[in-house]
Amino acid sequence: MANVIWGLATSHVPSIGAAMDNGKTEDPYWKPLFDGYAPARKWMAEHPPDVAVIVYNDHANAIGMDLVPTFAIGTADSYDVADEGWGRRQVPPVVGAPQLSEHLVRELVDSSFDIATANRLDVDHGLTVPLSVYCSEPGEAWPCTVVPVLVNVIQSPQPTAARCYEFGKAIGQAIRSFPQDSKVAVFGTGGMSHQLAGARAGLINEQFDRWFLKKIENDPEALAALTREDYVREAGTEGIEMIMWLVMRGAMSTNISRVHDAYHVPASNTAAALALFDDLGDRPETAT
Amino acid sequence: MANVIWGLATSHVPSIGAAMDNGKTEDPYWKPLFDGYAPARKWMAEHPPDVAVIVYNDHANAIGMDLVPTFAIGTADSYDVADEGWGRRQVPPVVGAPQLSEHLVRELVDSSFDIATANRLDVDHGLTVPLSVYCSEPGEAWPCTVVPVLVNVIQSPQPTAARCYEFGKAIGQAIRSFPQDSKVAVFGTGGMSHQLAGARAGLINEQFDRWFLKKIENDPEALAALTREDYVREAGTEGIEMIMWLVMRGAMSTNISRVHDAYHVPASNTAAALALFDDLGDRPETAT
Amino acid sequence: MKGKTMLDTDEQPTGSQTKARDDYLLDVEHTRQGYALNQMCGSLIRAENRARFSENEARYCDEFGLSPEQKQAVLERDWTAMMNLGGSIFYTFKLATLDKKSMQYLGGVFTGMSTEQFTEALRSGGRRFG
Amino acid sequence: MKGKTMLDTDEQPTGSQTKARDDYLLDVEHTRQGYALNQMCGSLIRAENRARFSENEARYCDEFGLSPEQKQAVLERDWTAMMNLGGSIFYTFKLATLDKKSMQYLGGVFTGMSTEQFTEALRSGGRRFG
Ligand SMILES: [Fe+3]
Ligand SMILES: [Fe+3]
Repeated sequence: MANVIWGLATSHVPSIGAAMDNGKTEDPYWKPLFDGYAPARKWMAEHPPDVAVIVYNDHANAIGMDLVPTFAIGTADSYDVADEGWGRRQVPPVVGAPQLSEHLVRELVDSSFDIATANRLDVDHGLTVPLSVYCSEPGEAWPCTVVPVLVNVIQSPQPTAARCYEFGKAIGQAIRSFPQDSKVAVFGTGGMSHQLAGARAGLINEQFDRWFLKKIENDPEALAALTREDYVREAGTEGIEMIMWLVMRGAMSTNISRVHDAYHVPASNTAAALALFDDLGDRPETAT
Repeated sequence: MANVIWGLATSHVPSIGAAMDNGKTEDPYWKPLFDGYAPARKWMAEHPPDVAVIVYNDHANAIGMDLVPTFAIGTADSYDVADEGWGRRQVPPVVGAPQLSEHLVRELVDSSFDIATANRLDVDHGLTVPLSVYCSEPGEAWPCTVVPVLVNVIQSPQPTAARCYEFGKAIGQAIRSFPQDSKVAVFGTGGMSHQLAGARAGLINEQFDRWFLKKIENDPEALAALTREDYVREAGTEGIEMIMWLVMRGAMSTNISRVHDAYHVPASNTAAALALFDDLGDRPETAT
Repeated sequence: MKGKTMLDTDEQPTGSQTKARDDYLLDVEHTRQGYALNQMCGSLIRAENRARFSENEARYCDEFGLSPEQKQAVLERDWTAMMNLGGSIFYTFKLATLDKKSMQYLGGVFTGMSTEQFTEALRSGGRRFG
Repeated sequence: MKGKTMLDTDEQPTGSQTKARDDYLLDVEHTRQGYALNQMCGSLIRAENRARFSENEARYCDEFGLSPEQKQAVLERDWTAMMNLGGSIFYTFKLATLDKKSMQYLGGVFTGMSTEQFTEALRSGGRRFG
């Protein structure tokens, strides 16, 4: 049976990818951020998953305005890296895990989640930057296959935080019922507080971010109880993408432990963070 | 406040539209079908809605295979008539009801329906044939505005019949909470039994169809309890689109009365039916 | 007449009549396998694409990345093979329409009947199973 | 320095600094109003479209059916007007990228700061509200 082995919450800011792609991780601007990643990266490298389920949003690159799904799951054999208007990131193409995708689609539809299937999908920075956060030097190929899970965080009404958390729980259950022996990592991406447009552009709310970083571990219900208006007010019009962390958290068991976290301002116009959790769910240690 | 005034279940076979468009409704092949429509049409003409919420599926005309949503709602000002590969039907363009669309989207997302928004949509025979069943001679313009509601019935897993019924209930609730004074008709389209491909092509199951036609009025729960395998086995691989009738039925109140129905085999490769229900929900007569 | 007889006796179609599977369910795996084939067929709703397809069918198939088997099925109009290779009837029907073939014609192909037999089977109440 | 000062005093931006609304929520109505504008901007992820846009911006806008106000906002690079006319920052940023403008530049435009002031505001911990 498949198993969620860890969950990673991470910002997916394009410039974090660009800093890695252009060898700037030792620059004074970027060094503190990447230094913060180091312990998490070391631990993840020691616990490699077979598949990564990456919860993210597209940014006007693969999903246009014609048809905007609330939740979508990629079901393809492979996913090209999107050209977002400034050339493709020079990273390997993303290899899919279509059997797990299909299993998730069937289980989730049968659990009353009205998901769209993305049978063709170019993946943008929302997915590839988190992959780089996990593995900075993939060489010819990423070290795991991927199931992309897309959440609409751009067009209002976004799904509620509560629905995202429920969606995550259903994903976790579906993963654990997948008959293949697979180690699965779940990525919740985006955030933290930021706002790109309007008079409040440049908004950062460290207090809210640190509270969120704390609560995501053992009180996700408190985060699921916030309205979309709460998220926009506190975390900014784009900070609402933190609801995607709740999908990751929902997919994990109740028995998790924090491996590492890091918080840094700024990455471009964004508060960037990382939080890594070990899933102890079905291991002997749970019987304490 | 808005109000569901009636619900129409009807097949949406392209050739039914073609028969009307080409003046063949008096031909021996088609006459029995259109004769069966007559009493319903007369009643509907006497009870014109302001808006029609039309539950249907696209047939490879506006929704491709790249992104297949389970449920989608059209939110545009207007919808062009699709060219399905044999020229556009010579019927008026469909005028949207974007304020009702937006209200439905918000209410449904907040009720944990993960709908996609279709901000641009060419509507195919699945929507225009039912409009013609309601109004055979629209002249320059259809007599009502339209909210298209799309259901994936083509790619498996389709939403369960139970989820469709729940979706309908949520749509009905959302319509009744719309602050404008609007008379709304709800169309459930597709069916009845038919199968286009495979060794069972040409399948018709009149016994199942007549049972379904009876149950849809006062025992929709029995229909909602069937699995997608039940639908495919009994009604054929394409007959499963009858689950869209349950969306219509869910949107109506528990207090409905049958105005008329008709059943005819064949319309092309399909068992064609119509069932019209008056919604007595919030009228004085309900207090009997 | 043969179709009519079968209906009268309520017989299931046999392997001798058709190579088609009983049912084709377009599940997610089927969608993935049939992706190129269905995209190609779906593109034929545009007149300019129909013209380009008709000009050189093989080249058009190659543009859409059809597998050799899918391409052969298209070129030979092997409708059952298309279904076996991931085709969806709503997509392959666009190709049939270009050929001026009806859904009744396809029904005949899938069931081992002539178009007339198949049409008559429907007019006689459709084919019953189970 | 102005941006820094504002941060230190925790002041809200005032009308004198910017014409932008506090927040732009891309709701369904906004999507409908901004549809042509956003589709046009979104198309610029393709190199051939960028070339065609640069050749004749007005004509390219007309091809996408922009309203006169949207077209004027694009031609004048009035980033706040684009937002007021239904723009989504993820789409209009494609146009900014073509102009080699950064998100920090846009942040400055929306808040009445120079790019340097805005960037410095972020480096100093970001702008605080409420
Ligand atoms: Fe993002
Ligand atoms: Fe249909």
